[in-house]
Amino acid sequence: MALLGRGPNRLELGMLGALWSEHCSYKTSRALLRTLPTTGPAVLQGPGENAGVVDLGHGLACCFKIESHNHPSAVEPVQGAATGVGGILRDIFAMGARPVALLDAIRFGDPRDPQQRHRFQRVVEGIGWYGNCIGVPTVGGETVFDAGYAQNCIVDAMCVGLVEPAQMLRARAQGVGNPVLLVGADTGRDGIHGATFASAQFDADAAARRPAVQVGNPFLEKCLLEACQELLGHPAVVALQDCGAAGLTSSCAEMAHRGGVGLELDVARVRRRERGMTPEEVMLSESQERMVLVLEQGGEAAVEAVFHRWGLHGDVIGRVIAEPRLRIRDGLEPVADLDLAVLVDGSPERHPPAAPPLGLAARLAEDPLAGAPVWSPLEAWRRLLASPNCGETRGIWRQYDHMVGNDTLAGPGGDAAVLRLRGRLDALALTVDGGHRSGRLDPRRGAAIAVAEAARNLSAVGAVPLALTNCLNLGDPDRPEGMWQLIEVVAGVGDAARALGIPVVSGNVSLYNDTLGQSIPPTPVVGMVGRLPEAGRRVGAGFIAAGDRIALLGPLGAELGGSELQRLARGTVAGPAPALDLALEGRVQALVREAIAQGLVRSAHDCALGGLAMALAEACLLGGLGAAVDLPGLAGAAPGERLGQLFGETQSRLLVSCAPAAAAALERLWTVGRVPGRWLGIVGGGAIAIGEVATIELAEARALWEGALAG
Amino acid sequence: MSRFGIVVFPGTWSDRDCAHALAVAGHPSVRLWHQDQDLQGVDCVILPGGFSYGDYLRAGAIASHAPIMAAVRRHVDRGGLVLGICNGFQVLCEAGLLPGALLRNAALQFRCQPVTLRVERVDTPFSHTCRAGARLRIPVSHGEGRYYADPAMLARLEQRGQVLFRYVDAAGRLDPEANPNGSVAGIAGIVNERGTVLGMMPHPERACEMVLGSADGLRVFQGIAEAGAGAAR
Amino acid sequence: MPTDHRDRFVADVVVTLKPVVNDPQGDVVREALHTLGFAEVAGVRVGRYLAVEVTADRATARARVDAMCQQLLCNGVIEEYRFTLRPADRSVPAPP
Amino acid sequence: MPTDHRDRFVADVVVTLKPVVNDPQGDVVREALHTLGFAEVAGVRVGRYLAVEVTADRATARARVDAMCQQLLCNGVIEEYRFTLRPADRSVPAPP
Ligand SMILES: Nc1ncnc2c1ncn2[C@@H]1O[C@H](COP(=O)(O)OP(=O)(O)O)[C@@H](O)[C@H]1O
Ligand SMILES: [Mg+2]
Repeated sequence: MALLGRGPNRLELGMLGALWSEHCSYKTSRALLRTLPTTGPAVLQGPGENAGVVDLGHGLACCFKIESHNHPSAVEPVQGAATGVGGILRDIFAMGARPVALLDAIRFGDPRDPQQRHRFQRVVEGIGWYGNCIGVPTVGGETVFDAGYAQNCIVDAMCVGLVEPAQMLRARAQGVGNPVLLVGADTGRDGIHGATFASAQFDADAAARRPAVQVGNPFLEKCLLEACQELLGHPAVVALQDCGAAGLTSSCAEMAHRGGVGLELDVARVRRRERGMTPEEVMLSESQERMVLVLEQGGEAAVEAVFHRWGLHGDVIGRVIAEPRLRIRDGLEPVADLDLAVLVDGSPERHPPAAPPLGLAARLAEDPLAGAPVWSPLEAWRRLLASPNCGETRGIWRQYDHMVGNDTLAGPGGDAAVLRLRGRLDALALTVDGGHRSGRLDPRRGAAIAVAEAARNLSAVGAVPLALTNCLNLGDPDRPEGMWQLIEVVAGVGDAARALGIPVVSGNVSLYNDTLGQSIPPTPVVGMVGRLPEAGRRVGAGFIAAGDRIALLGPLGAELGGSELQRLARGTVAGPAPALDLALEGRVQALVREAIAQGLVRSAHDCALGGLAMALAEACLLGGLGAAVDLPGLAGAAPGERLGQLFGETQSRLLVSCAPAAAAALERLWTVGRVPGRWLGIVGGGAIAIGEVATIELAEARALWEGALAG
Repeated sequence: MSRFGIVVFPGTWSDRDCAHALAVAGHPSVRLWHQDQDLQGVDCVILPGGFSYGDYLRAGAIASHAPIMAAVRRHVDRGGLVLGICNGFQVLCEAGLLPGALLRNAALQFRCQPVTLRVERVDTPFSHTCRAGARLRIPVSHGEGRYYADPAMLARLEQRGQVLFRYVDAAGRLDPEANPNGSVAGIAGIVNERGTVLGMMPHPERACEMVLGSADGLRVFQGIAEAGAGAAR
Repeated sequence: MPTDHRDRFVADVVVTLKPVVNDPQGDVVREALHTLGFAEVAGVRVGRYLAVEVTADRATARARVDAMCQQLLCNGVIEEYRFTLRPADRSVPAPP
Repeated sequence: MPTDHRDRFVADVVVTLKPVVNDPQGDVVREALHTLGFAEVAGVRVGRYLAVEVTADRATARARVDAMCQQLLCNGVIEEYRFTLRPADRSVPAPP
C-alpha cells in the first residue's frame, strides 16, 4: 500500500493479486532461479521472454519452452491438457518462431486404478487433439505412473520452434501513442483467477474457487499462428505477446514493463463473449487463444487486414503512454492506475523456512530391498517388462500426429526425437526427462539426474546438448519440506547444467501440487534441445544386426535406491540415491557422441529405468533381435547384489552395439576418453540371455512389454 | 508438365507437406486460397490434410461449402483431376464429389501410424505407375477415417471398380488388424466413376523420401503428373 | 435490430446416425454403463445436439432450420435429424 | 399420457456445455451458417445427444438415468444435462 501511495481499489487488488501470485511473480522461487546458469555462446535469449532461443548457425535459431498445466488438467483432463498445449504454442509463436515440435511429460497414479487410467487417457486425448488439429507434430515425451501422483497429476507441455534471428520478436511495448491491439478469441468469464488457482493447494474449497474451465480452440489458434507468421518482419509490428495466466493484466503489464513504458487500456473496447462482465473480469479473464500486439501508429489497417484474411478480428484497446503505469479505463471512467514497477516487480520475495523431512537419514540408510519379496532375476525382469513405466508407449503416441511437417527423422519411441533442418546436414534432437525417483530422498541429486539423463538421451542419438528448459513441479513451499525440496531441486538443476555446460534458457515453476496436505514427489522435468552435426549419422536405440558386439559405456553398478525394481517390490523409496559423477557423465556422453560421429556404433541406448537388463531388453525389442551377454561376477553374486547389477539404476551408462570390425577402434576411443567400457556380448538369436542367470524368449518379452500399458 | 494447385483452408496443415513432396518429385505447385474461386489453370487440384475449419460439426462439412469448392466442382465436371488426402477425402465426400462418408475411427482414437495399401486398379491416373496388386507403405493420421457406404452403395462401388486402395497386412491380405479405422471392406481410397477424383485417408505426401521411412507415396504424384502430361499431349 | 422476443426461437436439433450405421461410441458408453452397474441399459446411441437460435417468426424459422439441417447440420448419407422450436428464453441473453 | 406399467423406456439425454463455458464449435457452426446465407442465426451451441434405452419402470428409469448422467454421461465440470423419458416402442419424439 505504501508502494501505491493510496489504498488500491477492488480491480487494482485483483490485478495485484493475480500478478503477485506465485504463478506469475515467482516470489518464492525467484531468488533461487537467479542462481541458474543462463548464458552461453549460443544463447540468443535467456529466461525473461516468452521463451528461450539458441542459435543454430547459418541464420536459424531454435526457440523453446516447457510449461505445466497440472491444476487445470486435474479439474478437466481433456481441456486442461489441450489448453496447456495451446498455451505453450502461443509462447513460441509470440517470439516469431514457427512451432515445429511438441513434447509432453505426464504423470499419474497407478493405471490399474480405473480413475487414474481414465485421467491418463483423457490427458493423452487432450494433448493429441490440440497438437493434431493445429498440425504441429508431438515427437516425444515421458509418461510415469507412481502412487505419488494419484491426487495431483503432472501435465507439462514443451514446444520447440524455429526462427530466423533477424525475425525474432520480443514482447516489449515501445513508442508513446502506439496502439495496442487485442486479437483472437472474444473475452469471457472463463479461467478468471486461474493464476491464483494454480498457486494454491487443492482442498475442500477448491471446487468453489475453481475458475470456469477453458475449452480450447486449436482451429482459432492455427489461424492466429498463421497470421502472426505472416506478420513477421512487418514494419508495423512493434511487439507481440500471448495472453496467458492473469490474461490481459499480465500480458499488458509485462509488455509495457519490459519496454520501459506504460499502457492505457479501455476495457470497454474489449470484445466479450458474455454480457455484464466487470472491468475486473475482463482484465483477469484467461480466455484462451488471444494475442496482444503493439503496432506503429497508422499500421493498424495493414495488420488488421492480415488477421481478417485468417478470419480473425482485432480491436485497438489502448495506447502506449510514457509514464510507466498501467491505466485502465472503462469508457471514459478511470478504473485503475498502477505503477508497473509495483505490479510486475513489487511482489515481496518470500523466503519461507526450509527443512528436510524428519527421518530422512534413516531412510537413506536403509537397504533398498529390505523386506522385499525375494525375486529371481527372471521374475524381476518379467515384472519390469510388464511395468507401465517400462512398457512400450506406442499406445500413447500413435494417438499423436508425430509426422506432420515431413521433418521427423526419429519420432517417439527412441531416446530422443530427431528433426531434420531443411537444406542442412545437421539436425535437431529433442527430449524431455523428469527426475529420478530417488529425488524423494535427495531432491538435489534427482534434479541433477534429470538434466544428466536428458543430455544422455540426446547424446545417445549423437547430438550435442545446446540448452535446456525446465518445469519444476513441486509441492507446497509453505511447508518446510516443500521449501527444502524447491531449494535442493534448483541447486541440482544448476549443478548439472553448469557441469555439463548446458545453459537454462527458459522454464516454469509449478508449486502447490498438493491435495489435502499431501504433496507430489519433487518432479523437475527437463526439456532439452541438441544439435546433431550430421543427421545421416544418427543411430537408434535398437540393435540392428546379428553378430554385432554389445558394449557398456560407463560404470558397472548395483544401486537400487529409488529404482523401478524397488517400486515394484516394495512400493516405497529408500536407500541411497544413485551416485552422479558429473565429470564422468560428461566424458561418457562425449565418448558416445564421438563414436557416433565416427560411425563406430550402430546403436546406442541409455540405461535408465530398470537398469542394464531393461536397456538390453529394449535394444533387443526395438531391433527385433535377441542377444547373449554376461556381466563380470554376476553368477557368483549374492541374490540382492545380483538384482542390483541387473536392474540397479546406476547413472552415466549407455549400451551400444558395433560391427565386429569397429570394436577395436571403439575400445581405443573409450580408453583415450577415460571412460570405463566393457564388452558384454553379441547381438542375435531368438532370446535375450544374461549369462546363466536369466534368459527370456524375445516373443515373451515382447508380449509383456507391449501389454504393459494396454487396457 | 502438370500443374498442381494445393487448396488451403485456414485449418489446413499438409499443404506444406504436399508442396514439399511435389518439389521432391520435381513438380511445381501453387496454393489456392479457400475463399478464391480461381484455380489458376492447374491440371490437378489437391485437397490436403488438416482440420479445414477445425473439423467442427463433421470433418470436412464446413469446408465443402467454401467458395473454392464451387471451382473444384467445375474442374471435376470438365474432367480435371482432384486428389483429396485425409481431410481432403472427407471434404470430397461431404461435397458429394465422392460417394459415402468418413466416420469416427472404430477405436474412437486418433491413429498416426504407417499402413500397407494394396493397389486395386492400375488404370487410373493416380495408380498407373503401380503394378496390379502392388503394396504401398504410407502413413495414416486421422481420427475420422472409417469409410462407410451402405450395402447398395458399396456393391455399386465394387462393381464399378471404384475402390483404389485397401488396407492390407504385410502379405497383401485384408485383415482387421491391418485396418487402422474399421473402414468397410478395408477401403482406404476410392475414385469417382470417371476415375478422375481420388479420395484417400493415408498421406502419400509423407512417404516421398526414404529418410522419412518410405518413398511409395511418390508413385501417386508421379502418376498424376504423367497422366496430366499425357492429357496435354 | 433485435426484434420482439416472439420472433426469436431456439431450434433444438438432434442429429443421429441412421439405425443401419454402426455406432461404436454408443457401444462403448453402454459397456461403460454396464461396468458401472447399470445393468438395465439395453442400448445407447450417441448423436449430436445443436441449439440454434434464430430471429424469425415460427413458420419461417421452421422452414429455415430445416434447410440448415439439409445443407449443413446433417449428412444425409449417414445421419438423420429432427428438431423442435421453442420461443427463445428472454432470460438467456443473446451475445452482445 | 402413457401409463407407468410399461417397463422399457428410452431416455433422450441432451448434454450441453454450461453457459459460462465457451463453445468454439458452436461459434464456427454459426459462422458457417451465416456464410451459407442464414443471416437470421443469432447463436449456436453444440452438445451431445444420447438415446439410452433402459429396462425399468418409469420412476426407476428416471432415477437411474439421472445417476448415469451424473456418473458418466455428463462431465459436471463443464457440462450440464437434461433428459426426458418415452416408452421404447413409441415413435421418436421431440428432443428435450
Ligand atoms: N507422453 C508421451 N508422449 C510422447 N512420447 C512419449 C510419451 N511417453 C513416452 N514417450 C516416448 O516413449 C519413449 C520411451 O520413453 P522413456 O521410457 O521415458 O524413455 P527414456 O527412458 O529413454 O527417457 C520415448 O521415445 C518417449 O519419447
Ligand atoms: Mg532414454
